Amino acid sequence: MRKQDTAEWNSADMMNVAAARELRDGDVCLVGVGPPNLAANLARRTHAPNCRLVYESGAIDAKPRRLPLSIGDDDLAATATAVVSVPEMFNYWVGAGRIDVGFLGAAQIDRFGNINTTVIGEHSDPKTRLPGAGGAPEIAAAAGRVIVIVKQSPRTFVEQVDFVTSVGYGPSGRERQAPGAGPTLVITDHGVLEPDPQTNELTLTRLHPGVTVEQAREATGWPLKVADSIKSVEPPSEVELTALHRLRNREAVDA
Amino acid sequence: MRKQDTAEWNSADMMNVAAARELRDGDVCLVGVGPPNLAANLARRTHAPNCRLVYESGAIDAKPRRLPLSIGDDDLAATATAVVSVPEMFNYWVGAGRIDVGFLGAAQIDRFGNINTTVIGEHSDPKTRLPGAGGAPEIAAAAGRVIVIVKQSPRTFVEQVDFVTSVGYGPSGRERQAPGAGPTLVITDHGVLEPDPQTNELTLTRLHPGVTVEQAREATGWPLKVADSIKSVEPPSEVELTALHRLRNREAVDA
Amino acid sequence: MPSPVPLSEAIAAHVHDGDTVALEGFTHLIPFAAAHEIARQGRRHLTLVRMTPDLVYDQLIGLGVADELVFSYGGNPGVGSLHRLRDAVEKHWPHRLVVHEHSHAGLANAYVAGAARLPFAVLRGYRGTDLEEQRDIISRVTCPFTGEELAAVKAVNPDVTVIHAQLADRDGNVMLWGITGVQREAVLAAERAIVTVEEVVDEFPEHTGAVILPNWVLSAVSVVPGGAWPSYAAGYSVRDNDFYQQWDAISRDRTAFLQWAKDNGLPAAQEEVTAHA
Amino acid sequence: MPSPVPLSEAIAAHVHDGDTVALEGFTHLIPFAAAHEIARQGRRHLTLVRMTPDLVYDQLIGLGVADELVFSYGGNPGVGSLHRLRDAVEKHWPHRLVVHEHSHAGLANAYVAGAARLPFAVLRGYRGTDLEEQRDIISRVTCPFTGEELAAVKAVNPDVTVIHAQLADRDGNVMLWGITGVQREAVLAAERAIVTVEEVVDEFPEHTGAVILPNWVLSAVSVVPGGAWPSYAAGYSVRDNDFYQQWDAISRDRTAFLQWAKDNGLPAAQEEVTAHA
Repeated sequence: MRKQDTAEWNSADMMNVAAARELRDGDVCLVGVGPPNLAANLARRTHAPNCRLVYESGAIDAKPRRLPLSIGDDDLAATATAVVSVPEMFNYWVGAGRIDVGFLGAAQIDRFGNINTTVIGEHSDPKTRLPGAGGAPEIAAAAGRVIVIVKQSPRTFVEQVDFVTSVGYGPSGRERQAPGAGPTLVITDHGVLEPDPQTNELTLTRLHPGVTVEQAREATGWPLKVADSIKSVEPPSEVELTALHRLRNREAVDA
Repeated sequence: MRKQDTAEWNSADMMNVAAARELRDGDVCLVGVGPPNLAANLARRTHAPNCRLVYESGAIDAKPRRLPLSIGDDDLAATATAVVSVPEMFNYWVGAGRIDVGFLGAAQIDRFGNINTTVIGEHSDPKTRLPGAGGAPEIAAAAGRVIVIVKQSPRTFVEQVDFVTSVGYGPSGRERQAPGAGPTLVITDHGVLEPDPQTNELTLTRLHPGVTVEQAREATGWPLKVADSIKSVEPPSEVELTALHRLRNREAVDA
Repeated sequence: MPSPVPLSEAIAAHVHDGDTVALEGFTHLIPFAAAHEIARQGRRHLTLVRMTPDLVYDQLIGLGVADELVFSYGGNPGVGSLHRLRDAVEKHWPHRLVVHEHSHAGLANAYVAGAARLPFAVLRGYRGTDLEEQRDIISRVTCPFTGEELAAVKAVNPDVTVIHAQLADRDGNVMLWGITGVQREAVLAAERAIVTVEEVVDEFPEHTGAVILPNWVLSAVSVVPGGAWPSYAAGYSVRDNDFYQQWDAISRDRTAFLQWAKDNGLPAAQEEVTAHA
Repeated sequence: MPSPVPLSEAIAAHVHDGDTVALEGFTHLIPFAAAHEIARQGRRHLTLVRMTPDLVYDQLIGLGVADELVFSYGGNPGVGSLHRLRDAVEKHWPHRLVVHEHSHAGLANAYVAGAARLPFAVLRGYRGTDLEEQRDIISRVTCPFTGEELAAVKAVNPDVTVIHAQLADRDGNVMLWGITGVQREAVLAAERAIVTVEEVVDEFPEHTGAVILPNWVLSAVSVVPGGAWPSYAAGYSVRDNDFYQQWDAISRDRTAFLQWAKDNGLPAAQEEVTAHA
């Protein structure tokens, strides 16, 4: 248990709650497996009931009654306004720029928001074979804004990613050539990083309760840039925690 | 009434019957409006009950109970095995080469089977504006074999078409670059023309009953090549005529 | 998000002079009522896009609404010519109509590219045809893997697409079925989309082959029962084949056409001009 | 034209050593039973294509069926790694596995191109990623109208595609619904297609979003109720999430995996070799 953890919530809860808060009511949100799935469904059950969930399996406006265990759950198709084929999802919806917010995870991320989910080591002979790209490269390119959810550690926040699976702002922060705004937020178990408006370097702008700048620096594999006036993130509210725990327990709610 | 017309049938009937006979049971046949529609449905009601009718409106394996008046009739969708979108029809079915037989009409055709359905005169300032391409260019390119149904006259059978809407064998008969075999048969109210195996020049190989080679030559705007041993087409049978008249009267049959 | 609005409001808000407008529906679900409302409001200088201009564009062209036409098959299906289209192209009545023409495969893929917000689409087709001379909309690309040369069409992205559908639900999502043509792509390719529907229901029924469009890709939904007449809406009406026949006579003659326009309250650009100029 | 045949016959007739084989189904309708039959018949040197290898390819890879893998996301959804896939790539057990990897958008479009018998597809994607270094399958093309540079993917055309569907009718036409993924494209891109179905019915029900494949694009239909387990068939079964969890432990360990294979009558290439080589 980390320093900032309490009896009521831990750093993973804080990370999910912080991510959920970034969704606005009415946002069209592309949801992947894992933390994004939790965050998006949490938003829908708290402050953003009209947040529109799109799953790359083809479900548009899915209204899952329970937290789906995979992006291909029957509940998604059964509750969606429409279900389209996977090619249509990527061509007409993701690629066409109809997604307001895309969530991504990362095995490695660098200071310019470039993400690796492919391999540690050489691609042809990797030390660790990771799952690969999935929908990430095109979400990273085309979503209006991208929120990365990832635990902060020197192994994950690296000087240089072993493989660029999804482009943030490019090798030096200036190479991004894509319709979307890129990774506008990186939400970790320590706080929130945002690209510097001039250089696109990820900058620590908010800290979760109980976390220090020093801890965040230690969890980062490069000299971490810190905002002049760093903000504190509000701890999870009772309402948020209740909804989160119900989701995790896969309790059903009326859609 | 032409010379070969009888009380029982006329040259248009003969043309439709001759076209229908070319369909084999099991053929996947792309059907357009007009004579092709009549011929394909005639085949289905006579010798080729398992001929598979595909309409460019998206209906696959349509089994119309009455002769459809347009390629978008409800009866086509209601009786089809599947209805797909128009882009899918052209990309996955026509373009992909899944059509065995395509029927085409023509406002002008030249000796190498190149077809004009676009304009008489200049494209930018035409004397006569014709309907245009529709599905024809891709059917002409991709169907396994193409059957052209067109009444023969010097205005239609021309030395050079004003506009190439659909390619047969190209300007000199040797330029065809397409997956399908091209216009393997041109069925007219006079007889049947087939491309010469060496030169691809359309050659009169069969005459309808009562028509002479001389009449066919007179109805052709170029010196018509005639096969050494020209065959006679069998007149429409009682069964064929009955089915044809029922189709024209839009009588329903059990699909 | 669209709760139903009167058609006149939808057209006034979203269709402007000079717009590129696509009214789609392949024989089935042709949005005639919306087209007439566009004419009634006196829109001019439109670029009209449609695979099969059909009677709906023959009428708009005759009324002088369009300056340009993008299409792939301009006949009266099963009947013959579109006489107003021909008169505009051949005799420039009521004024000159510039045409950009595709094959069905070409225009369908131009919408596909538009829906994906890609600048072009690749297809097998056009090779050796004179349609390729329209190099601003039809070109070629080479496969980077095999070296094969293929046709390319420029994307179509209408300012506004209008379609007719069977149903909307209470949230303004829309459902159509039967022959669904290129409507999904035409709506998704457009900047704005207007849908007229037969009726509003609490819940959509099951229909194999149905297309559902979520409310957030639509600008307006209007309830217009019979809005596809003389075309049809599967489950609601049948095609008025007699009108398609009658149109041949009406449209063949400028005076008869202008009388038809007047009888239907549709202002014609040339109504003050001598009919047989 | 396919009247139902036993699955063993369908696999024996249509899946050969060295073939490129796609088993598709996106979480839903994964053709596990067909995969096991392929393994049971001892097929070797396959190139396996699938967007999400999932447990179905983890099993085949562990059994030594595949030499190459074309994929876009190789995880156990919601659980973690595919350990047999990792072991093959990282430690070459039971032998080296060559991977060709796409994004979802890339592989979906590779199937789209394959279904259209085009040599490549264009998409927005890949720009600036290291995936582009696989130049034999990912390249770029320039729009002939705008000059914009876009990604291109080489078409995928499997020798055989296998899917699981809910229904066949008496004529051997096939219907699937729910999440239909990329199955339509995977079937149409293939030289041959095999479908396992839950049951045969006289007439298809109405299902919005259903895909229907006519019998003449299929090589064989086999009736295999539960053929998607531990994945699911909407309307017939639910996903066995417990098995997906359990697989993590089974697959993590070579001995446990080989025991699982033995228990299920699936011959493993390495069963005679020391498990912890």
